Amino acid sequence: MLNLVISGLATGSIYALVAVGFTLLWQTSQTINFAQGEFVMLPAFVVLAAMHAGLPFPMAILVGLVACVFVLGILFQRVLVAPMLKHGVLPLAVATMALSILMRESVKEFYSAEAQPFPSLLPDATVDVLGIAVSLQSVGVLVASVIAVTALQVFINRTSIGAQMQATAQNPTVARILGVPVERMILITFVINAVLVVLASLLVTPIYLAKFSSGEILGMAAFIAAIVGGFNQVRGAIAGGLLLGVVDNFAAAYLSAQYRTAVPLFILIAVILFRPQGLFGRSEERAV
Amino acid sequence: MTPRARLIGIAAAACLVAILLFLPLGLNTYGLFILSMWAVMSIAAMGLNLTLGYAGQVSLAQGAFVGIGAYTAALLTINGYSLALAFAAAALLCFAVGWLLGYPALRVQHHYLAFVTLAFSTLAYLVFRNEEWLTKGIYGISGVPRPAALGIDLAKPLPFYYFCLAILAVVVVAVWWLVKSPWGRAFVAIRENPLRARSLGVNTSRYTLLAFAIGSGLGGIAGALYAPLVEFVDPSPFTLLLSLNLLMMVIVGGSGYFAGPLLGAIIAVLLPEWLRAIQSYYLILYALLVMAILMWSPTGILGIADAWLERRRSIARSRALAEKTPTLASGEDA
Amino acid sequence: MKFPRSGIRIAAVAGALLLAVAATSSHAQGTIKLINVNELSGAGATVGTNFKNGADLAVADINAKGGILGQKVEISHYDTQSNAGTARAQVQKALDENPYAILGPNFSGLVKATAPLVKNAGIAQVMGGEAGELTQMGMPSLFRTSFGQQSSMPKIAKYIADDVKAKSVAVIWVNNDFGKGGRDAIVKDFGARGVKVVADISTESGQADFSADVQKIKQAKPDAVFIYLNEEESARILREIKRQALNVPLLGETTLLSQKVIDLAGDAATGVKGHVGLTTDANIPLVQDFRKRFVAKYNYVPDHNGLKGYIAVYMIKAGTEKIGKVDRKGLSDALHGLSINAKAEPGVLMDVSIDKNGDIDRESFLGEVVNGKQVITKTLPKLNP
Amino acid sequence: MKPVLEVEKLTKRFGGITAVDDVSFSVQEGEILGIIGPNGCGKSTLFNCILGQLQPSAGHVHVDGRNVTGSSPEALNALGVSRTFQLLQVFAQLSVHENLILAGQEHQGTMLRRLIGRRDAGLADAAAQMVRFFNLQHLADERAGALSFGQQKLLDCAMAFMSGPRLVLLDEPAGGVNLTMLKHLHGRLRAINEERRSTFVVIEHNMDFVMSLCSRVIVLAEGRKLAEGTPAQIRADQKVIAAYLGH
Repeated sequence: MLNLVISGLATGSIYALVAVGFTLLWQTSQTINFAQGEFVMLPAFVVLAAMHAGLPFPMAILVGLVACVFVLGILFQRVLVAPMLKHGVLPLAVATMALSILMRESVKEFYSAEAQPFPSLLPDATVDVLGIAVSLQSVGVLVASVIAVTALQVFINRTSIGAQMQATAQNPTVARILGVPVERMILITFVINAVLVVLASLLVTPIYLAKFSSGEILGMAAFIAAIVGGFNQVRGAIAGGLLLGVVDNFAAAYLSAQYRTAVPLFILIAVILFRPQGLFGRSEERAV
Repeated sequence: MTPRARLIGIAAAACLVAILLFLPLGLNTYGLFILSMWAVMSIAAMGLNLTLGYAGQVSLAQGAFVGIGAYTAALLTINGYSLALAFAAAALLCFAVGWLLGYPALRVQHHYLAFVTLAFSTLAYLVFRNEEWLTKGIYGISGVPRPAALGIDLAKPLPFYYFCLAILAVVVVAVWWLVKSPWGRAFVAIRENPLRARSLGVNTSRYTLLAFAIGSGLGGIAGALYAPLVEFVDPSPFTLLLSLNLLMMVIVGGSGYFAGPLLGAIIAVLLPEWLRAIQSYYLILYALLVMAILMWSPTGILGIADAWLERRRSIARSRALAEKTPTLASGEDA
Repeated sequence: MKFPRSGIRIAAVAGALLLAVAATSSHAQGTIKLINVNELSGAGATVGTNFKNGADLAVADINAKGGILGQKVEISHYDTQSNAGTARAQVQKALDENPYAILGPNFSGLVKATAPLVKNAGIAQVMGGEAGELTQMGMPSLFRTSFGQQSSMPKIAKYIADDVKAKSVAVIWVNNDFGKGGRDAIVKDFGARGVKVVADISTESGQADFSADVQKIKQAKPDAVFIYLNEEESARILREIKRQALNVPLLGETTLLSQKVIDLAGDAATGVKGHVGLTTDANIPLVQDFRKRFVAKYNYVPDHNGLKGYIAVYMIKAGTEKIGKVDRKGLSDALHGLSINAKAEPGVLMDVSIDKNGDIDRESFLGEVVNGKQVITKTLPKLNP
Repeated sequence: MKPVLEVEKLTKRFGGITAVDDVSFSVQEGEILGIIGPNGCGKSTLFNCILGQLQPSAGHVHVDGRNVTGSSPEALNALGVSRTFQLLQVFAQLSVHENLILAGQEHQGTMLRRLIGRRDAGLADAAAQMVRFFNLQHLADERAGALSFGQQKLLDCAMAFMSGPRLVLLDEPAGGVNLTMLKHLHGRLRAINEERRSTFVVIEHNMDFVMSLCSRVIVLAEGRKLAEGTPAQIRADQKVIAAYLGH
């Protein structure tokens, strides 16, 4: 029971990390990133490639971080998102679908179709939590996610850049009038998203292995978590991610395993019907 | 439309029909299969275009409706019922499910419909896979027959291709009729400005549900055609991926343009065949191409043609306006 | 001149149609042409890519030694995208090119969807599917490269009942045609042997978190656990079982004991036992030699699907040499009832005989994971020696 | 004779703010009633409450003696209540002609008839007439979005009349329209009023427009009815002058 909760929280905190990035992109630039799962898949392969080239693990991580912030943050925003933003949500969403195919297939073709083991930052040991053996990695994932998300919250709520980002999210037009460099704020959001996915990648890949197709499931889970929690709220995405991780475990343990993936979807539908702003979100404030 | 312009339009349509009719004579079995598949996907995409392009409702469940249609048709024909009945049942069932699924669209803002349909899509897949008593589960239903229609044996690829083409033609005419009817006008009104539509007496709830249900019904028809075409129905083609692919077809072809889905289906079904020449890199190239098209013209390929025409027109119009504007209604005011 | 919008649009559709179709025309053939239609993208990409690489290696080997009956072999690969509709289209396309034989697919569902087409064309289809029913469909054109689940599952069920002496067992399987087929076969065999299935757990392909599933196994308190998952998932559940300190015999079939799983699972794989149909870990010089050359060429260790692809080509070679001429319609007949001796045809790696249904029979192994390596503990004889 | 529109003690509160406060008035058949008032006096809120786009907090609205308080916009339209919009709300992607047919089609036949019946719902002639009436005939086949602001305003008005309404509520029809166009609009509204005995309620800023068009005028200030009377009476009313000047 408790075991299910803890491992659910560990999985859920990964969903949360990815969902937070997802939410940030939606808030500041109305981008529905269907490639978010692939964004988590890619950094692991960059790190692996760097190690393959002979770099030690910490150096490889650094290379991965820099490369991914550049490609998944700056390049993604500048090349794909910025030019398409003014044409509405849908064409951009479809373009990110194409991007997800591109990333998956490229990794498969140019790296490997096989799953790859990935070195862990933490030793493969278990610790005792309330009499239950919990793997150090799960705890590590949970702790790292909590730290990252807390740091993000502090950044958003306590710094002037954070305040400007919030202004951009709430009303870009007014923000621009008030002198907020909206374009730069959007870019910063994308960079933050890139950092988050790199972190998620480093945390999740040692447990789940690196594979070109692994982004699909993770991306979908994060997507659902973001909606359940409230599409326009960072803390909603966190709660949604954690909830989803736990619910998924309980569904598998106590309901039908064949329909375990259906449970989050039922929650999703119920939330949309009865609380469309999300469990923890505020209602949409955009004018008709 | 001037008579001359109308003539060009008719000529172009005649060319298209001629190509579709006579092209297959020189094709091998595979070419026929691919063209038939194109017809199937075109029907499904036209349904989605009705929902999305005309009525402005984002659906990510079109693939699931194709699946429901395929299973309905497979189960009926394999138990000896006629293909005509299978088509009717598939269309009606999908219409009804679409109608029910459309209710959330009335309750919530429009991108939430996308999320509800996304969830439905995955749920439908799970039902296909898990309810073995009905769908034969993961093993799928093999040996779906290609029954005779109107006394013509459809078992061979060429007759079946013409059958697909005939169904596509019926759908094209029906959809054309629909979008040019007051219903189609009401769909567009809901997409453009629901508030104003309501003030003109347009029952937006009813029309929204109808648009969604009819679009879904067309998905069902596509599925009913898919089953005898492939002669095998299993859950794996009807994942969310198919819905996303259909969405891609509609958007890339040009959402809200009548011919958009036909073109989009070419890109999605036929183009990858062409790209196979470059072997395993074809999906990479395909993805790049889709992105390039959307970046160049977010309104899809037909949007490119339209923008070009619009430029020509606005030049012509301003010229014409300058000549014949009467005193009163010119009103080029503030 | 004023162009009507609709005219332009329709013309665009017509033009694109012509362009796309013009590109699908086939080209002529000269040598022995094999076409592998397999899962190169989508859910089966790993499986299909292994098969493809194995087949490519075999073709290269054969051509280096002068081909089949002096003719060069040429192989092309078409992608099913792990999707039945596409698979059918690709097989259709392959058949239009009049190949000598079809290789693949590997997913049983796709084999089922495509086999009638190949049967109608009257040529042989050497595939990688393992579902039991495939060879019961009355398809004289269809040949396996590995045991069907109807042959392998009784072996592992017997082992669990007689050697492990388990009275109750938990079965955990991946919910796709591979996993479901194996699950159905073994549950039937357990029933026949009086072994009680106390937990019957379906998992998703690509599933990452197995804590709930292991929890369920724990609650069921089985004497043994039978694990039938793909490689990554096998590795993940082994780790989870170790983490939750579940101490019961863990048994599997081929995949669970593969080196890939052992590498991915680390010491969590230690002690895993099971039946191994086809493995690059078998201590047979020919297999080891194959593995070495495969790794040299593709830079990774193949799984059994790599072996299947390799052997498939050699089965075709052996069948053709039996007829003594390149006869595409005659190949199926030649393969039925053919026994291929590895001494005479090293490419099949192990002695193999093909029965009238297209099922194959050869030696197989019982193995155990010891110190990060698969160790063969017993060689099981052919079913019908 | 029963009034066409009767508004009874209508009140609308948003949180602590009362936007419309206990407003009552009625409109007789064939009348043109003007509603004026300074910005933020509650005119638009009043309109939206009458038209079912907002739920009134208290009070009633009757059309032809029938209680329609809180009815949906489409239900009101079915009863013969039509409206125009302050901001441009024509269907930009449809042609002028199509906009007009759309505006009338829901009053023609059943749902089924609208699907399988005539594509123009039998309104092609009526639309052509309307186009001529508002002098838009040279633009009939243009996309509405390509029209100038003033032309779109005209189209908006024309659409309101396509269903042959008993009552038309016009929301600032003169706003942002140039003088020539204004005269034209004024004349057309007058003509329709006389020909069809249509009843109008007009919200407007433009005093001259209201005073010359309307037979009766209501002045709102801070959500309340400040004065009511003929244009001449209103012009002379000290309270009104104070309200406008004091603002």
